[in-house]
Formats: sequence, C-alpha cells, structure tokens
Amino acid sequence: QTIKIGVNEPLTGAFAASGTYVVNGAKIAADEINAKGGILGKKIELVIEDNKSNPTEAAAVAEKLITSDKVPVLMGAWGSSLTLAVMPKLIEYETPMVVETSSSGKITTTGNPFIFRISPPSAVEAAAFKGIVDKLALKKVDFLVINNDWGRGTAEDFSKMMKDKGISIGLVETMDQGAQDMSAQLSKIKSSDSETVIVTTAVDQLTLIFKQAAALGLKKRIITTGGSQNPDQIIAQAGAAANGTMHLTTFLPWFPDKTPNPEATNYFITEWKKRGFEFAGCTESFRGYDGIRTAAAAIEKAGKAEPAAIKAALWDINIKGLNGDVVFRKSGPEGKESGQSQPNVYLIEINDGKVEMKTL
Amino acid sequence: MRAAVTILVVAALASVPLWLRDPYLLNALITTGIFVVGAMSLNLLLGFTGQLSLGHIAFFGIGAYVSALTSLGFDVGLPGGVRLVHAPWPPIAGFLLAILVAGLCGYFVGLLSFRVRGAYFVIVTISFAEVVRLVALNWVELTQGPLALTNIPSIALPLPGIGELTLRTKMQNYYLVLVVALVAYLLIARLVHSHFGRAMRGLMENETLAVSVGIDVTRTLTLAAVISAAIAGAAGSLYAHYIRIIDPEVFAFINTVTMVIMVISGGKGSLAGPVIGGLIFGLLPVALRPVMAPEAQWIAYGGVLIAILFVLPRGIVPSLAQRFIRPRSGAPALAPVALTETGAKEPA
Amino acid sequence: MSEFFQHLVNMLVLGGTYALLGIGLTLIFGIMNVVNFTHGVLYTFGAYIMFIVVQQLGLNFFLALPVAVLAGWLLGAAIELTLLRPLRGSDIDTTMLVMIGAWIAMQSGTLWIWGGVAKSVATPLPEAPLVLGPVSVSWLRLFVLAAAALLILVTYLLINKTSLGRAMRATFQDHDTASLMGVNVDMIYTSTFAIGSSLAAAAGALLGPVYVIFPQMGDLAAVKAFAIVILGGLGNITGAVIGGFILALAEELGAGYVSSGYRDAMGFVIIIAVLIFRPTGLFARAERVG
Amino acid sequence: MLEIRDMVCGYGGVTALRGISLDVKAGQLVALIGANGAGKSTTLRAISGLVPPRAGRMRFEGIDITGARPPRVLASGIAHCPEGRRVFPHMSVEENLDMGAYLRRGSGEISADRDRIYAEFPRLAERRRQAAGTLSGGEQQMLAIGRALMSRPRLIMFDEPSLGLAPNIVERTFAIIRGIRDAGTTVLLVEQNAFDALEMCDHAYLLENGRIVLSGAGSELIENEHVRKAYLGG
Amino acid sequence: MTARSIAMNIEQVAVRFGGLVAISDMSFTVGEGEIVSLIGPNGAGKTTAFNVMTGFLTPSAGQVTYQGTTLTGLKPHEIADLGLIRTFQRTGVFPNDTVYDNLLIGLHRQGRVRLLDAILGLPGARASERRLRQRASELIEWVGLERRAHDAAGSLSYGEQRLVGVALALAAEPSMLLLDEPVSGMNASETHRFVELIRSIRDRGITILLVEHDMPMVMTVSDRIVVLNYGRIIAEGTPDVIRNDPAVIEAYLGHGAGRA
Ligand SMILES: Nc1ncnc2c1ncn2[C@@H]1O[C@H](COP(=O)(O)OP(=O)(O)OP(=O)(O)O)[C@@H](O)[C@H]1O
Ligand SMILES: Nc1ncnc2c1ncn2[C@@H]1O[C@H](COP(=O)(O)OP(=O)(O)OP(=O)(O)O)[C@@H](O)[C@H]1O
Ligand SMILES: [Mg+2]
Ligand SMILES: [Mg+2]
Repeated sequence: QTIKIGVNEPLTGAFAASGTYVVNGAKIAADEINAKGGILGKKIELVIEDNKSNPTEAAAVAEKLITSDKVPVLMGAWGSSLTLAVMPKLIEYETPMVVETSSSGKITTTGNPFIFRISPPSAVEAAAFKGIVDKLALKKVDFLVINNDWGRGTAEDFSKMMKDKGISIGLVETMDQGAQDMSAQLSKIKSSDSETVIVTTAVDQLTLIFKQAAALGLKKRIITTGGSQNPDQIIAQAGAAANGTMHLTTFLPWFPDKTPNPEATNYFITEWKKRGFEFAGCTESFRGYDGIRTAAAAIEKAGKAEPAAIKAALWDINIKGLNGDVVFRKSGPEGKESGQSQPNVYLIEINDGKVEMKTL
Repeated sequence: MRAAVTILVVAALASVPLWLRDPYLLNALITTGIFVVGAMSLNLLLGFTGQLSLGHIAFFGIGAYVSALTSLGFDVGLPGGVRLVHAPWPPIAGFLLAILVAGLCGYFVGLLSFRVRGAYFVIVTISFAEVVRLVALNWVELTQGPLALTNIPSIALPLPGIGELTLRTKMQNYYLVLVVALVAYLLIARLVHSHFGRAMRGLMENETLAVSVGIDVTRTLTLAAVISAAIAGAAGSLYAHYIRIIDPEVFAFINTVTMVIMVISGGKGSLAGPVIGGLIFGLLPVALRPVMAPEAQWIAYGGVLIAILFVLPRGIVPSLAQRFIRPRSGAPALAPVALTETGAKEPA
Repeated sequence: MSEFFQHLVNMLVLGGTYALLGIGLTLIFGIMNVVNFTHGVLYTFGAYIMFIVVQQLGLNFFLALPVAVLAGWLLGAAIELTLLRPLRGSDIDTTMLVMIGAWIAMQSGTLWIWGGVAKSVATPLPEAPLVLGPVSVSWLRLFVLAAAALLILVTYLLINKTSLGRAMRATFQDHDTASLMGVNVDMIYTSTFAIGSSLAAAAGALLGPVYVIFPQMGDLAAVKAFAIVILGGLGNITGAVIGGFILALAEELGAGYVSSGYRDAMGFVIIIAVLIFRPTGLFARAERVG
Repeated sequence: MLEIRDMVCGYGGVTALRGISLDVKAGQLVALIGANGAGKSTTLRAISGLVPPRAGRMRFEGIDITGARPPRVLASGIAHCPEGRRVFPHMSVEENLDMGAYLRRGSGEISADRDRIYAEFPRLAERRRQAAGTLSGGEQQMLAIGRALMSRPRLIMFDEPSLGLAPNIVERTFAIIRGIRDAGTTVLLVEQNAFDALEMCDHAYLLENGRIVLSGAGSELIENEHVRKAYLGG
Repeated sequence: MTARSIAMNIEQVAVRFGGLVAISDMSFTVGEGEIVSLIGPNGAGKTTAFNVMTGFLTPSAGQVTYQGTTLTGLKPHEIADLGLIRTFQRTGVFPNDTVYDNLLIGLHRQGRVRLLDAILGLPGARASERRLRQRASELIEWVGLERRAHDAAGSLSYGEQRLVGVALALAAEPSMLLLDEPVSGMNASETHRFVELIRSIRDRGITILLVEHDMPMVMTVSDRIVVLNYGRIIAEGTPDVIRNDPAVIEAYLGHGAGRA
C-alpha cells in the first residue's frame, strides 16, 4: 500500500531536458522521504507521466493520473501552457496540483483554487529584484526575451518595476523558442544607447547569446532572470563569453550555506552527484525536489491521501524549501484563490569561469 | 451492403460511451476524433486534388482562435486609433464563425494554389502556417500571444423553447465530435463522387490535359481548399472548446505532421482512410504509454508507421481493398506517368 | 549605419550556413524527389559525431569534420538501403511518410542516447572575434563560411561536371531510360542519398560548434533547408546558395528593422511573395506543354 | 546472334507476351510489326531487361541474358531506343547525348561520335544547350535516336523511330538505320510505318495479341494478303 | 473554295523563348467546317501555334480570334469553354483512372451542376450523371476500346493511349478540334480508319485544324494546307499545290515523298 503522487512533466519534445531534471529532483525527494519511513506509515510512489511538451497531452496525462491511477495530488507541468491546459481538469476532478516551474501570471489569477505554485511568477521576481536595482546604478536597459509567456511576462513586469524607479527602457527584443541565431537582435542591441541588457530564456539560448554577443563585440552588462540559467552549464559551454554576466537566481547550489535550508541543500546536492547527474542540472531539478516535499508535507498534514484534505492542508504547510520557505498565500479572485509561495531571489555573477555571489 | 456496413460502424461508434467508462480513454477518443476531422479535411486536398498542405494546422488553429475569441470577447486597438471591441457571444456562434473564417482563409490560400503546385504549394502552406503562428504569438493584444487564451467556455447547444444545453461531460462532447465527423464525412463523400470530384482527380493526374477539356483549375482547387479549410476550422473550434485553452503552440508543425500521418497511413484518396489511420495513430500513443519509456514510445510510433507502409504501401484502406476485394485489372505495373505528357512530376 | 554593416556581415555568415543546409537537401529533395524528413536528423547526427569525436574522444576538431561526413554518408546509405529501396516506385507521399517515421524514431533515439541537455563543442579557433571597424565576426563562423563554400563548390562540380552527377540527374528524371543507358540505378539511388546525407551531417558538424547540440536542433534547420531549396528551384545548387542568402538577408533585416518577433516570419513572407511572382522558384527549370 | 525462345511476359495481372520465339542474325535488319497493343514494345523491353520475363530464354551471342538488368544487357552489346522519346527533360541536348555514351570510355571517340550525330541532325546542333524537355516532339525523337547511337552497340533496337518526324527526316533516319546495318551493326526495328520497315528489312515478324503469327522476308510479308489488309492500308 | 464564315483568325502571331524565335508573324484563317492542316519540319512551331491558340502560351505579339472572340488573356479552360479543344502530340490521359473514368472527366463541360445539388444529390444532378455515363460508353465504343474500358489508362499501349486522347477531346464537345499528330503511332490501316473518323467529325459541323507528318493522310483529308518553316509560313494552298511546291519539298517533304 502506497500513497501516490502524480508527476506530469515533459520528458520528450522541446522541454525534455528540463522536465527530466525536474523528475530527477522529484525522485530524490521521494527516496529521501521513503528512506525516513514514508508518510502516514506508507511509502510514497511517484507516478511519472510524459506530457510530450504538448498541452493536449498534458491535459490527457492529468486525466489519466487522476482517473486511472487515482493520485490525490499532482505536481506539474513545467511550461505555462502545459499547466494552463491541465487546470480545467483540476477543477473537473477537484484535485490539487503543486506547480513547480510555470511562471505565467495567469496561473494564479484566473481563479483556480486547486493551484499551489512554488515557482515565482515574473512579477514576484521583479519585486525581489527591486532592492538590487538601486545598487547596480542602472540607467537604461534593453530586453532580449524568449517569445513566450515567461519572457514576455518578465519584460512586462520588470519594465514596470524599473520605470517606477526612473530607469528608462530601451529595446524589447524577442526570440523564438528554439531559435539558434540571435545575431540580428544582438546587433540591434549593440548599437542602442543603453548600458544593460536583461535576458530571459532557457539555458541553451543563454549560452548562444553569450557566445554571439562576444562575437559581435557587444560590451554591455548582461543580467539574466528566471532562475533557469544553470550557470555551470553556461560556464562549460560559453567559456570566456560568460565572464561578467550576472544572473538572477532562486537557488544557490554553489553556496549551500547561504541557502535558507543548508542541510537540505547539502543533502540534495550530495544525492544529485551520487546519482551521476550533471551538476548543472541542480538549478532546474531543485524545484522537483521542493515540489514533492511540498506535496508530501500536505499529505502528512492532511492525515489522509484524499484530494480535498490535501488541498486544505496545502494552505497550512510551512516547509523550508531549497530556495526559501514554502508558504502559500492567496492570489486571484476572492473565494477561488490559488496558492502562491514567495521564494528567495539572489544575484550571482560569473567571473573567471566561477560563480560568485554578488554582494551589494 | 455498403449502407449496412456504414450503419453498423456508426452504431458501433455511437455505442462507445455507453460501455466505455474510463474518462481517460474517452478523452483520448474525443481528441483523436477532433484530429480525425482535421485529417479528413486534409485528405480532401491531398487525396483528391494531390496538393499536399503541410500547413493544414493553420486552418485548424484559425478555427480554434476565432471560436475562442468569439466566445471570450476582445478589445484591440487597430492602426489609426480605432478600437475594436467585441463582447462575448455564445460558443455556438464561435463554431459557425470558425467555419466561415477558416473557409475564407482557405479561399486565399486556394487562390495561391492556382499559381503554385507540388513542392511549391507545400512550402507556401508551411509558410502560411508559420506566419499565422507568428501573428498569433506576437499580436498579444488580440490573442494574448504566448500567454494563451484560457477559460474558453464549453459549447452550448441552443434548444429552442427550452434554453440551452451546455456540453460539459465527456459523453456529450463525444457525441458532438461524432456528429461533426459524420457530417464532414458525408460532405466530403458527396463532393468527391460528384462531378467536382472528377475535376479534382483530373487536375491531380494530368493538369494540362484537364484544363484542355475545360476544367477550371482556380475554381476547382479553391473550392476544395475552402471546404477543406472550413472543415478543419470546425475541428479547431471543437478543440478550443473542449481543451479550453489555446496558445500559439496549436500551430506547431508536429500537429500538421500528425494529420498527414493519419491521412497517408490510412490511405489518401479513400474516404475511410483518414478515419482508420486517425484512430490508429490517435490511440497508439495511449496504448504505448503504459508499456515503455517515453522515448521508446516515440521510437515505436515511428516504427509502427514505417511497418504499416512497408506492408501496405498505398495506405491501409486502399491496399487492403486491392488485396481482398477485387484486384483492379491492369493497374499500371510500370509507372505509367512516365509515358504521359507531363512527364517528370514535381514532388508533391 | 554601423548597425547596418553589422547586419550585412551577419547576413553573409548566416547565408553561408543556410546555403550549406540547402545543398544537401537539394540533392535528395530536388533531384531524388524524396521529401526527406530525416534531413534534420542527419544534421543533428553530424553535430553529435562532432561532439563524440572532440569532447568524448578528445580528438582533433579538424579531424572530426571528415569523420562526421563519413558517418553521415554511412547512415544515409543505410537509410536508403533499408527504408527507401523496398519502397522504390511507390508514391512520393508514401516515402515521405516513411521518412517522417524515421525522423520521429531517430530523433527520439538521439534523445534516449544523449539526453535532452544541450552539448557544446570546443574549437581550437580563437575566441576573440575579428574586429573590422564597427563590425565584428567570430573566427569560427568565418571558418564555417569557408568550409561551406568549399563543400558547395565540390558538390556543384560533382553534380554538374562529372559523369556520376549526370547519371544522378538522369536517373531521377527517368530511371528506366537511365538504366537503358547503362546506369546502375540502384547504386545511384544509394549514393545520391548518401552524398546528400553526408552534406547534412557536414552542416551539422560545422554548425554544432557554432550553436549548441541537442536532439531537436535539426527541426528548425530542416524547415529552413526546405524553404531554401524551394526558393532556389528544385535541384538547382546555385539556386539553393542564392536562396540561402536571400533568406538570411530577409531574417537579418526583418529582425533588425521590423520586429524581432517577426524575424522568422520575414523569411516565410519572402517565400510566399517570391512564389506569387515566380511560382516555380527563383530559378525555374524550363518547361513546356504540348 | 539474339535468340528468344517461348518468352512470356506481362505487367501485374496482364499477360502481354504469350510465348514468343524469334531470332535476329548478326548483321541483319529485322523488323517487328503489329497493331497497337500487340506487344511489340514489350518485346523490346523484355530483351533489354526493363520487364522481367516470366518464362522462356534469351541468349545473345551465345550468352544467356534471361532476366539480366538493363545495364548488363547494354554492357553485353544491346542498345534500346525506347518508345515515346524518353529524353531526360531537364538536361541539355548535349548531356542527353553524353548519357548515351555512359558506359563508354575515351572522350575523344565519344566527341567524334557526337559530332557525327550533329552532322546527321543539324537541328540538334543548333539546340545543343537547350533543355531537352523543351524541344519539339520531332527534335526529341531525333535526340533519342542520336542518344541510342552514341552507345555503339552490336545490336540496336529501335521502337518506332520515325514517330513524329517530318517526312524528310524519316527518310534520313531510315537511311541511317540502313547505314548502320551496312556497317555491320545488327538492328531490331519496331515500326508502324510498316511498308518502309518491311521494304528495308532482311527478315520480319508479325506480332498479334502477344504471339508471333507470321515471319519471313520483308518482301514476303508485303505480299501477304492479311498484312496488306491489316497493316499496309491496302 | 466557297465563302465560308471564318472560325479562327490568327493575326501576326509571334512567339519567342528567350532568344529563340519559335514563330514569327504568322497569319492565317480557318473557315467554319473546314479541315486545315498545319505542316512543317520538326521544330517549325506547329505545336507552339497550338499552345497559343489554346491559351497555354501568351504570344509575344499578335492575337488569335475564335468565332469573333479575341483569345488574348483567356485561360486554357475558358478557351475550352468556347468549344476550342485540342489533343496533345505526346500521349495525354489520366493515367491512374480507367478509360471509362477518363472519359467521364473529359465530359466535364457537359456535366456541370450546382455544387449544392451535387452535395445534396438532387435529381437534376443524378439525371446529368446518367447522361454522362451513357455518353462515355458511346465514345469508348466509337474509338474501339470497349475491351479496355475498365483498365487504367496508364496501362494501355502507346497507340491505345493516343486513341483515348482523341476520345477525350471529343468528349469535351468541341466546335473546333485541334489535333496534334493524331495518327503518329498508328499503322496505315489504323490511319485509314482514323481518316474516316475525322471525316465523320467534320460532317457533324466541327472545324478541324490538323498537325501531322503523315503526308498521305494530310493530303487526302485536308481542304487546305498551311506550311510553316522556322516559324514562318512558307506556303499555303490546296494539297495539290503544296505537294508540288519546291520550297515545301526542299524544306519538308524530301524528294522521296513522291508516294504521298
Ligand atoms: N505499364 C504497363 N502496365 C500494364 N500493362 C501494360 C503496360 N504497358 C503495356 N501494357 C499492356 O501490354 C500490352 C502490350 O503493350 P505494348 O506496349 O507492348 O504494345 P505495342 O505493340 O508496343 O503497341 P503500340 O503500337 O501501341 O505501341 C498492351 O495490352 C498494354 O495494355
Ligand atoms: N518552352 C520552350 N523553351 C524553349 N524553346 C522552345 C520551347 N517550346 C518550344 N521551343 C522551341 O520552339 C521550336 C518550335 O517548337 P514546336 O514544338 O512548336 O515545334 P513543332 O512544329 O511542333 O515540331 P514537331 O513537328 O517536331 O512537333 C522548337 O525548336 C522548340 O525547340
Ligand atoms: Mg509500342
Ligand atoms: Mg509538335
């Protein structure tokens, strides 16, 4: 007899790499919990399904997990459109889901009371960045963002925040997810009169951007947002081109001591390495780890593996996640609020191929 | 005999929700059914006019967006300071508008198809779909771009005198898709067996000859494109109201490829082909899911596809028909095209 | 103004890579009439060979290139022998679908073997760019441009100036008659596909280090390659090269001066426009009726 | 030289040749005549290996070529000028001619042969660089004949070479055919222009419904009542 | 020649392909109900002239009028709608359809019904369908291909395919028929039968313009002959005049053509 948790992640298709990382993090959490005896005296069992990076599939997977596998709680579904596609199913079957990665503001504002998100939407990130902005003495910034909800949302929320601080906004350039050549956008940015570029995209495109910016002789300060940077991968792949770049991140695997829960961080990193995964994956996978721990904590608190009880319990948990306290606050229309927790945000810098904590 | 088989098949399909209780499988059947409708519409172009549209998803997506926007309402600024405001209409109006607008787009693409053929038509359709996708992605004010249109209402059928019936349950949606599919099937069947269908076939096989006996290329191809696009638009609308969220990813190339797989594996140019191919390749992933790793599922999917074509190279329905029903006397054994006027054919 | 020159230089470098993508496909799609959905996978395959040879085996970058070309040739020959030969004489759509199946299976195979995480390849070329006044360009890309030019030239000569090239073209225009001329058409089918594949692999091997290497990297490349081939006219190598530059120009200027969101749309709008005015591509083959 | 025994041949469900035996002696010009659909072209296709025979044997210069693929048949010395021109449409006239010499080595001799063909058909010389697919019907036919001659075979098979040619060019073509026979090349000729064919051949076969119904010297067949009525319009 | 009304008028037509002049300054007329032959050496421009007349090519200069309508700018199918129907020099069939279906496609012009009628299967559409099938069978019988009616047209022999091509043209109910080398690939006896066929077509009031290299046939069937050489008309007249025209003999007939 086990307690099942449904995991709805992209394991093939465009987001396969990230989805796999998240699942690996989730497995570490499950194994850790089970090693300590499980919850409510039972082992937990992850039912992992591939949503193929496709919204239709994501919805179908949710349906399967809830109706066939009878999981009382889900974690998923990485991308925002994947999560959004799942959401009607949550209402239909009254089953809660812990959202570990998606950043679209819509997820917690449309009135879906079964959503509990631990990743920061861009507005939260922007708010956290507010304090740092002054110290960086920014004057004018350009944006280069991935053309999806995440990039667009970041550009919007950061612009708003910066305008309030009197910083002027220059270009807002986008790139398609999967685009490989950003030279045209970077050439345009190169000849603009701003001194900083805010870049939001996944790690692969970041690598390309750094390399291509270096090739074009772009000498502006680059700050990335979104917490998907994998600085180690960037250092490994972009080499010297990554030097001097700054990254806004939510997790500090390089400095376990500076994280809110050093013990858990150390455990997680040791386990991650022990399983032979690339260290670079940590910054993505920790969300899977936190997500499962969140779900497990809620089950424990609920005292039974039933959706309604777990949903109620999610409001009451308070665990120390790898990137801060997971405590859900209400967000969205009254009476149908979703839960949103506030993670920590840090700024790091890459210098001489090493990650440094930026002390400001 | 044929009528009996048809009735039997329809009855069997209609009975499914009565005994199939698993919502997951029913859900798979509904989404498959929606794609089957899309595949049938693609077959009208590919199988009966020989024009391969690798951008067919554009019509499907346009249908989905039109339907969603009609039922959600929007408020956009147009050049010149004009604001276009639309208050939400009932979804059924969205469904009809989706058919209309998709058909209209089909008309324009059809006009293009008068100028280009074969590979060139293929790339124009791919390009069209890409441009539409990029508009959907970048015209944020209207489509919300990558933020997706959410909370799309379910279709509600107006019942005169009683009110309306909102189709929320799986069973209701299943029957909705089934009815739309049947109507589309009948429409296509009638069309291709009429004299328009013959004109299409003539154009497909030897265009020079066809026009020389008075067949109007533009009219015939446009007609096929309009009807095909309209049906695809209907499927898109069903999709939007069933999945209830729509984002520019709906235009993804892989979705077109899925329809192409359904059509050709089932047998292009046969009416039942896309239905059979569609059911197989719509449900195959469901069958593979529990038995192997995610990557392996895709490999198996590709492998099944190849295997089917190796055994039945003309597609399931035509190849089986040829084998079991009546060996068509004297089908040209050597490629007969080489003997005829238009000689070297461009790739489709 | 300096921005414009930078765009122009970018266009040249990008155009060279597009041309390289186009020529391999123009052999298989333009000359052989196979709608080759595996082109992107072969491109990806070339890039992974590069990764294996350079990063995993630690061998020389310049040595890895011919290895990738050879590996592409072998894989191409294998695909032709196992997947295309049994279907010789079938409809073009049937072979297209088999290629779709192979594409899906092989791409997932790549994901399975190497995982989804992007890889990159270190090169011995200097990292600091070549700076010429207001414009700068990376040495690696210049190298790729030069290598692409060389491959294009060799392919051009092979197809247009050798008797093997002539036999290839003849075979796919009328294979019965070609066999009456003494052409071993089976050999031609296999070698044409293999050569086209090796060019795809070469493109991947050259561009892999420029970009990053991951299982779906070939998809976008393949779509662009199709566009380029058709823009330039099927089977026309010169056309494919010019088509590549036109696409690059459209994208650069589209992103630079219109809107980066519509960068990729530019290329497609150009294609639609070109085909409206020249329905058989820029360099149409002469045709006649009657 | 060429010896065919009881050959049966067909396409899919259709049987086109129902047991054909014929002989072509070295240095002869042999004509094969028959109505539309009789199986003349199929006979030539079977010899050159385009259509595999279902039964029967073929020997050329004593060597068994039953079931050999076209390149081998050509290499053994038999060339086939196919029905319906079949030029390579997107290749130039010159490239088409060069394809005829695909198996030959020695560029000097090849280009001499090409010049001879240009001399015979000046029209082709004028059109050297033109894509063959845009040539007029007759020009394509000349090209097809020229291309077949380029392979320098010991036995050459023509399938309706006069098709679509102007009368003066038909004359010239027949003169060429007689000429190559006189120079020692064996010829197997399929012609609808039955009168001319019978007049110039050494031996003729009449094919009806996939069977040989008559054979003899050309002059004998011309005299034959059935032949006159059915094929010579008399 | 009696004064007939003019069916087709070709006025100063010229066609160039790049630098190559295929037709220059070609003018002649064809009278209603007449059989006119257009002959000339290979590559003289005969098929090109057909292509101009049927809208497949736009002339570089000049124009063609048919029964008073200027054909400039009309598309091939619109010209076909005027009753001007051609055959092709090489075979022209719909290869994957049966001979019978080929003819049904050829009968397109007779079978037009409204889209909605066809989709709803209204009686009008059904009656029209029955008429078409009747007519298709008649045409097959007429060219003598009954035995092959249900074989794919692409599987027919070369000569048989050419017959299908002619039947297709007739199916389109021409008022004027342009035949491009209809008897090439037929033997003398088959040609004789074909001549009878042509005459019977003409007797139904259909004007015929014929391109053919079979001189005996041309000479017996034509009312008038126009001779082209290198895109120019070099002679025009009755068969007797043409047969003995030295320029025609030199450029085209050859000296052995006496048998013609
Ligand atoms: N590709 C094919 N597929 C099926 N049947 C064919 C094919 N080619 C020819 N046939 C059939 O084989 C028979 C013989 O054809 P063949 O071409 O040999 O005739 P032929 O004597 O050359 O006639 P023609 O004088 O018309 O060229 C015909 O009945 C024809 O229908
Ligand atoms: N599309 C084209 N491009 C270039 N040249 C062409 C084209 N079409 C025809 N020609 C040339 O124009 C000339 C006239 O061709 P056309 O086909 O009209 O000749 P024809 O009189 O019908 O000859 P034939 O009796 O051999 O059929 C030929 O020399 C041909 O090569
Ligand atoms: Mg024949
Ligand atoms: Mg001609």
